[in-house]
Amino acid sequence: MSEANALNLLLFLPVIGGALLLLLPERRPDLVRGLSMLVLTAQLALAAWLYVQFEAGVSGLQFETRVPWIATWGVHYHIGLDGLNLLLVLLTAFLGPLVVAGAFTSITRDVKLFHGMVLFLQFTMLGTFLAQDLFLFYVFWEAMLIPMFLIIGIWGGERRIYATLKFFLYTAFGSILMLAAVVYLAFTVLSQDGSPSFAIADLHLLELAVPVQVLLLTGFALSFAIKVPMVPLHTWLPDAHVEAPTAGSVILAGVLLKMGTYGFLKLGFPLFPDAAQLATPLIMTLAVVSILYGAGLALVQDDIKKIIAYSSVSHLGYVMLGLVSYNLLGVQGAVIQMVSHGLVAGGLFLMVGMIYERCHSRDLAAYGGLAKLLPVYSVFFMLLTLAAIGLPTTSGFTGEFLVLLGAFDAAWPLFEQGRTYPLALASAAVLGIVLGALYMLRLVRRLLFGDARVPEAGGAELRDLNLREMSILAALVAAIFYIGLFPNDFLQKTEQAVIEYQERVLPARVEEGGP
Amino acid sequence: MTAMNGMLTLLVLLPLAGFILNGVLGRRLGPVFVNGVGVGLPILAFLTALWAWRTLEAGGGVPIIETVFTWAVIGEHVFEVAFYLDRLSAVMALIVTGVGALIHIYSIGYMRGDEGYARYFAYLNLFLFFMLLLVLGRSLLVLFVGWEGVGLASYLLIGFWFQDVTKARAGRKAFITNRVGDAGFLLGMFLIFTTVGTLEMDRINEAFAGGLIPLGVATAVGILLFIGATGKSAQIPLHVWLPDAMAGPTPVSALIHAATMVTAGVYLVARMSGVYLEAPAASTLIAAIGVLTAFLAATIALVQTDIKKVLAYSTISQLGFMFLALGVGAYGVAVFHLFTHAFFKAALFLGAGSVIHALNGEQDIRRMGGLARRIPWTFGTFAVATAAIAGLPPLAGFFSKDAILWFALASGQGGAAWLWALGSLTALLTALYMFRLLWLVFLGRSRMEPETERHVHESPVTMTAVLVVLAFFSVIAGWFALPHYLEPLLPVPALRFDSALLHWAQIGFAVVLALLGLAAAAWLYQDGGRRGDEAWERFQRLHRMLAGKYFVDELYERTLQRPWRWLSDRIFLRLGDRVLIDGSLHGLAGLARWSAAVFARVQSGSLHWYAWMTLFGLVAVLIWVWRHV
Amino acid sequence: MMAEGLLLAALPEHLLLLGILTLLVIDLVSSRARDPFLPALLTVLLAAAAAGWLAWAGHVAAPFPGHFSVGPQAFTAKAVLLVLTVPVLLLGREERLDSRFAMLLLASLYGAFLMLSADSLIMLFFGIEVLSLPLYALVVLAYRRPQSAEAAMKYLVLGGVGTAILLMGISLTLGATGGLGVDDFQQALAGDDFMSRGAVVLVVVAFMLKAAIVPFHTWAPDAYEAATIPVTAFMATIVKAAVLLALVRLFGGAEAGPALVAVLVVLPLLSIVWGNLAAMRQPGFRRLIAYSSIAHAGYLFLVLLGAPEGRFETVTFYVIVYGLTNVLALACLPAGQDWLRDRLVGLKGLYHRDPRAAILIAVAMLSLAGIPPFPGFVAKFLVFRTVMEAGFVAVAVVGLIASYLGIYLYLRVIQYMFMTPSPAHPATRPTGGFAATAGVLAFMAVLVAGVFPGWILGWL
Amino acid sequence: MDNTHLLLAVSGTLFTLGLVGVIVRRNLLVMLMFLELMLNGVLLSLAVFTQLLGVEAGAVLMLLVFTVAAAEIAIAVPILLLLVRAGHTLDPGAYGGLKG
Repeated sequence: MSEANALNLLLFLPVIGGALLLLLPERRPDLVRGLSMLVLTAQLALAAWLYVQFEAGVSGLQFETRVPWIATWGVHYHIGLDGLNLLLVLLTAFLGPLVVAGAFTSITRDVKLFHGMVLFLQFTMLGTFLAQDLFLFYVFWEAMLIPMFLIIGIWGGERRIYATLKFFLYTAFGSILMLAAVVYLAFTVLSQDGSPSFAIADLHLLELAVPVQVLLLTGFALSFAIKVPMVPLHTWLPDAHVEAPTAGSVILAGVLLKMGTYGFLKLGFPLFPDAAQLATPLIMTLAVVSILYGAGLALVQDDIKKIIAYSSVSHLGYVMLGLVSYNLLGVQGAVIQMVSHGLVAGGLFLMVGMIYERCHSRDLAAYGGLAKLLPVYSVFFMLLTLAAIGLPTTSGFTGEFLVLLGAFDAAWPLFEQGRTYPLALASAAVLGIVLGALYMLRLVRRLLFGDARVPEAGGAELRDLNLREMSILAALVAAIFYIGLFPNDFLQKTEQAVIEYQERVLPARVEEGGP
Repeated sequence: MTAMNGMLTLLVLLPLAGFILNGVLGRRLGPVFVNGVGVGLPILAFLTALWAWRTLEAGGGVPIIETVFTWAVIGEHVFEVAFYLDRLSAVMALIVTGVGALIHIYSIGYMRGDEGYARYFAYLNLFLFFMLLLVLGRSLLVLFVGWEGVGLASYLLIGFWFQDVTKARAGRKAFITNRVGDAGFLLGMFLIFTTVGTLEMDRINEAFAGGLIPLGVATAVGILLFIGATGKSAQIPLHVWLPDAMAGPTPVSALIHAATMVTAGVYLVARMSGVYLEAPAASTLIAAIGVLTAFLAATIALVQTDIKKVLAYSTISQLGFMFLALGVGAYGVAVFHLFTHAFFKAALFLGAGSVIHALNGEQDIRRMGGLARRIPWTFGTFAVATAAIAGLPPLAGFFSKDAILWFALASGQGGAAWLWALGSLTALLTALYMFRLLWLVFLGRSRMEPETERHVHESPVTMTAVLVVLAFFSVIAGWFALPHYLEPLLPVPALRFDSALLHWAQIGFAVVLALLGLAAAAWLYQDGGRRGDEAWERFQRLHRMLAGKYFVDELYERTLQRPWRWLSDRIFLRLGDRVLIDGSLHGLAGLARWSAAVFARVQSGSLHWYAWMTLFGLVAVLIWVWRHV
Repeated sequence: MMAEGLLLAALPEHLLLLGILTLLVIDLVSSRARDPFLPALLTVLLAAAAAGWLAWAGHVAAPFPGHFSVGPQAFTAKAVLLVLTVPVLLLGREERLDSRFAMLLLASLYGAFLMLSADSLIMLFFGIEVLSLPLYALVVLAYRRPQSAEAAMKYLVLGGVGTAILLMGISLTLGATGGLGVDDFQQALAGDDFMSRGAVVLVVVAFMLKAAIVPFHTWAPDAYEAATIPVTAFMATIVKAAVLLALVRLFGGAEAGPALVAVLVVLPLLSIVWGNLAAMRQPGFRRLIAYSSIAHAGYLFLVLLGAPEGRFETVTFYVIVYGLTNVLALACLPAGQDWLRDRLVGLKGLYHRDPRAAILIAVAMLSLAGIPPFPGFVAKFLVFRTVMEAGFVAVAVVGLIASYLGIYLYLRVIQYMFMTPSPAHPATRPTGGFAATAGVLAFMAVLVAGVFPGWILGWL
Repeated sequence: MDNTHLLLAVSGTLFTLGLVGVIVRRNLLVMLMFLELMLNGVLLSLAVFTQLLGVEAGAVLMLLVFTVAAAEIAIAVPILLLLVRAGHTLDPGAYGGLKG
């Protein structure tokens, strides 16, 4: 079972790193940065190795470890890789070193605490993805808020305290309702031998009455919807992004937002299939509304970070649409879109951070014609914009195309049965690609083109990207185009888990004489 | 289905290599390297296209299929990236690479000294790569990749001189309008995928031909794909971006916005002829929109004063003719007109470029005139091309446009008298506005400012040579019987009534119209357009309408952009985010703070009050417990 | 037989008594004031060892049948209280409190032990009184500040009212069931007639007053604020634990009747809301701890709704975790002039001045807020699981939402420490040696409870 | 049997009077006295039940209540002295420093 320990090592590497960090003297920030970079790069290497070792098409968990943690309740330290969390784990590990590298120059105060928090955040995020035990999932799910709260709160902008409190309390409220559902499940779920169990596998065998399912799903769905964020529950995102330091924004956009969608994929719909069926129209509507609402708001912002924040709302609307289509294409597209958004939004935030470091302003009106002043920066910015728009050959297109195709493919048979609503929604979602191009190209035109203008703080010595920054962005762009051109390998590895997800959610519909 | 090893892939990858080399190394290694790569590779691509065409003909026209790699396998759906060469795509490839190569050569002269020289050639090569991808792709997915790719290339090239905000904004307008079309295209693709199960175009045509697709679905697919085509080929209602696209360098306008990209829509409809044969309703719609666009664009072209705008509206009009042909089922004829149009429109645009180059940047035809003697070569080629487009025999335009008008009248699949009538009227207007251009620019008195007039000079040989070649092709292009050549692939529609007499009468009538246009133009615009202006005095309101391009841009601004911006700002942002959601949250937070203050005040510090609360609590509890005993 | 039976059964109590006597003798004999820390610590450790060993050995005895009996649960409870007293003594030593503090502390503990092994209501009443009276004196110990006398007076008067209510309850129990045993009270619990329902409610109200449940909580904020840090710690952790554990013992296997259930639902929920909200705007740290302890008392009272078997484990675990976290927070407060060190403003930018203390307080705050991965979450989970399992699903959901209200007040403390710049010349200096050791000990325990709650739960 | 009810009623009134007295009276000493009054009310009811049911434990408890009442006063008076030394008045209203 040696490889199982590999996964444990992957999970606990940041904790070990954090412990070592304590030993380093506060006066030597370069050592601290070096160590955390080392730890996260090692983690990336391990994650890549695990990804390669992961066999496609094999159902059930791989690299599984199950050890009793709180015996009396039947809670186990149970982690494992399956198709659903494989890509997200790889994404988290991939973004880790980039975030730290991106923060070399921007974080100068309390460097040790910052890197400690980044490592702790990495640990909790990976824990949430890997957890196969409901209680363990919840512990990691809420523990994730603490480092993020501190990162935004300590190194953020002027209104950081308002932003970080709003972020924490917003997400915590969702989690409280989820906790109520988890507590209820705590004593209703029985494993084979009758003792109470939290294993998600046991949860799947659960037969609950529909009204109970609806209540529980509401608890879970609210918490996940806040995290996604879906439209009515999204107002924490712009504030959190605007006030967070670059590294915070990248992690927030890159990984934290995927928690919500992963939650739906792993726990939300499969646990309560009947309730999921009932909720599908609502969630599908909210998903499409998120796409259009996010695109609309991104168009009228003047703060660059807010534009990208609202674009995240729009992009994750696609993911939700894919998940709710319960169509193999749609869900696979959703998984790819999650990874793609992580890379694209992460990259864009890194770039905003780079320009903020140089010119200390995020106001779009203060900028212009950067293509003349910073050519290399502009090329990378254009490439990332293309991915954000979902131009073919980029990962954005792969995600959006499969999601829209899946949504349409799922909606068409219903249309033939006379229910036109899903088809209307799927078509409205396609409109999203136009709106997406609208706000992104407006941002590019105002930032890169037109007469060269830089906020007075920029000063004369405006130098283009240095090697470190270029290598970060090059890694991201390479990944984006790799997923854009050769997504098949990723799709094969996640297919089996997605099929199981579909079987768990769809049988309910088959009984009603579905397609 | 002979699969030659990598010939098509090589053809597609050559321009891509050009883009990468110029993009990365171009700036450092100077213009010579850029010319070598930027022009050399397209020429090589043209030769490869010729070689591919020859192998195709050697194989008896059997389509060549080359699978490159599997993009994705999801469940039983397989998405493959494969190239498909049959006679139609061979013709298109030859046009793209041929005209493309010529325009690259032309660009050497036109763009000399521009500081974005390497970047320009990189983008042009990128465009060729995506266009070839579009033309040679087997599945609609690969076609769509090329489709959006050329959209990107046109965005980059229109906004090439990005310092000028209006040019950048024109680029964005082009991309957004194309994207609207692409949305329709996507829906069409999804519908096909859901009903047919595959995206490979040849299998789709077979499925539709097999008749197992219901009429409703066929019509829907037809219309949706046509929406994509209108976006790309600038038909009403998505034609607004093409005139603004003139902001790009002139060779770009020639290559992308005349010869190749805008014809992608025509290629798509021609390629998916199987669908449209099954969807008569969609075909009539295409015919109607085609002829309508042709007519309206022609009317606008009459009053334009910018040389490139005239040609832009002329392109829209000619594309209208092509869609008219497609609408009545004459797919081969449409491609034939596309073929001839590529040459003479490229010649016209490059000619205009040469004129602008000569007058270093002047584009307003009211400040030109009398250039014939000063730039003879340009005048000669421009005249030939003008004659061709006007449809004077024996030039190219005459053959293709006449065939279109004939089928518009006589085609069994939707041919109608009013289509022919409007088409003929447009042909007249075409001749009128083209010869007006010829007269105002080259003949009559010189209306140039003194200092521009002083150093008017003929363009360098690299430019004029290309003009001559294109002019030559504008002459002979008509003689290739392309519709017959594409016969097996694109069926010629059965005729409603087969009378040779009517056919000849129609041809004669078309020639008369062309000559009439020539004469009217000559008469009106002889001495600097004085009589023309007087003519327009009487139709003051009509003139304002035409000059304002039917105010379509303003219509879109008021009905689409402003409401969306208002909705996003007022409703979503101010009302939705700030008032409803955040407002209620701050309200809750305020409520919590207020109640905290209340609870704190209850702790008043006085022992009496504490004791009183204890009594109150005790009494309340006792009452509750003893309430129903 | 009689003697060593008595000796063994009440060993912790005897050791405490011995401790008090030695302190008394030292005080009388020596001329100048000797430091009471070592003998007191020794007594507590010895008693803790004894109680722990007896609990582990599963020793059961009833030296005074019908009045005083001990069992594994009683010994575990006593062991827990003693373990929690160790850091309090450390804090006492830090403040250089004299032998009166130590003696009163041990006496109060003695009363708590009586309550925990009471079989009759007389012993219970006697235990509560011995627990409470030293407390009034302890609060006054900080007499250098006038408010402490005022707070002690308030505490005393309301405590007296509480005792009167308890006695009235006991007499009504006597009237209703004809006996003064704990089992008679449990019988009254089930009874539905006028007198038994009155008796039960009065006793419960008395306990609510001792545990500071709304609306009987009014003495708590003032008493907590006026007392010195060790006494506040003692009141917040050990006294609350003793009261709740005694109540669990008093309720034993009986389920609360329908009338009482309403009281046991409404008032605790009210306390959670009241405590969490009122604490939001408190300028003083100890007053914040007071309101937070009112809220946590609310959680503990909700446990009484649960099934009788699970109650003892849940309350004990909760009490351990709550006690440790409170002590951890109070131990790491920066040293300085007693009145000033309490101000939240004094905590501004603490991370930059004393990173270790800031992190420890932050951990305590997050655990009190019930945020995983800290033990507070496991405790909160346990409470609401027992409540929900007993069928009170709605109550549990409302309770959870009420607990959500309490997150902001703990975040505010973290915000002061980490996110606001440190004032130019801070009035406080980092914590002294003994308090720091108390902090570290508590932190270790909190970490163990957080990472391996299973051990403690399994052992209970 | 009715006189037990009477006596219980008396003890109840004594008890409530005691609590009301604590609330109303402006003098701390008198408040302590009213505390005693409450305890006397309880003693009365205890006496009634002990005599009625013949349970000796009741009597033991009554004795215990005396001692505890005495102890309580023993602690209350010094605290009162401390308070008065600082505030120079017996009126509890003056001692409202701790609030909020």
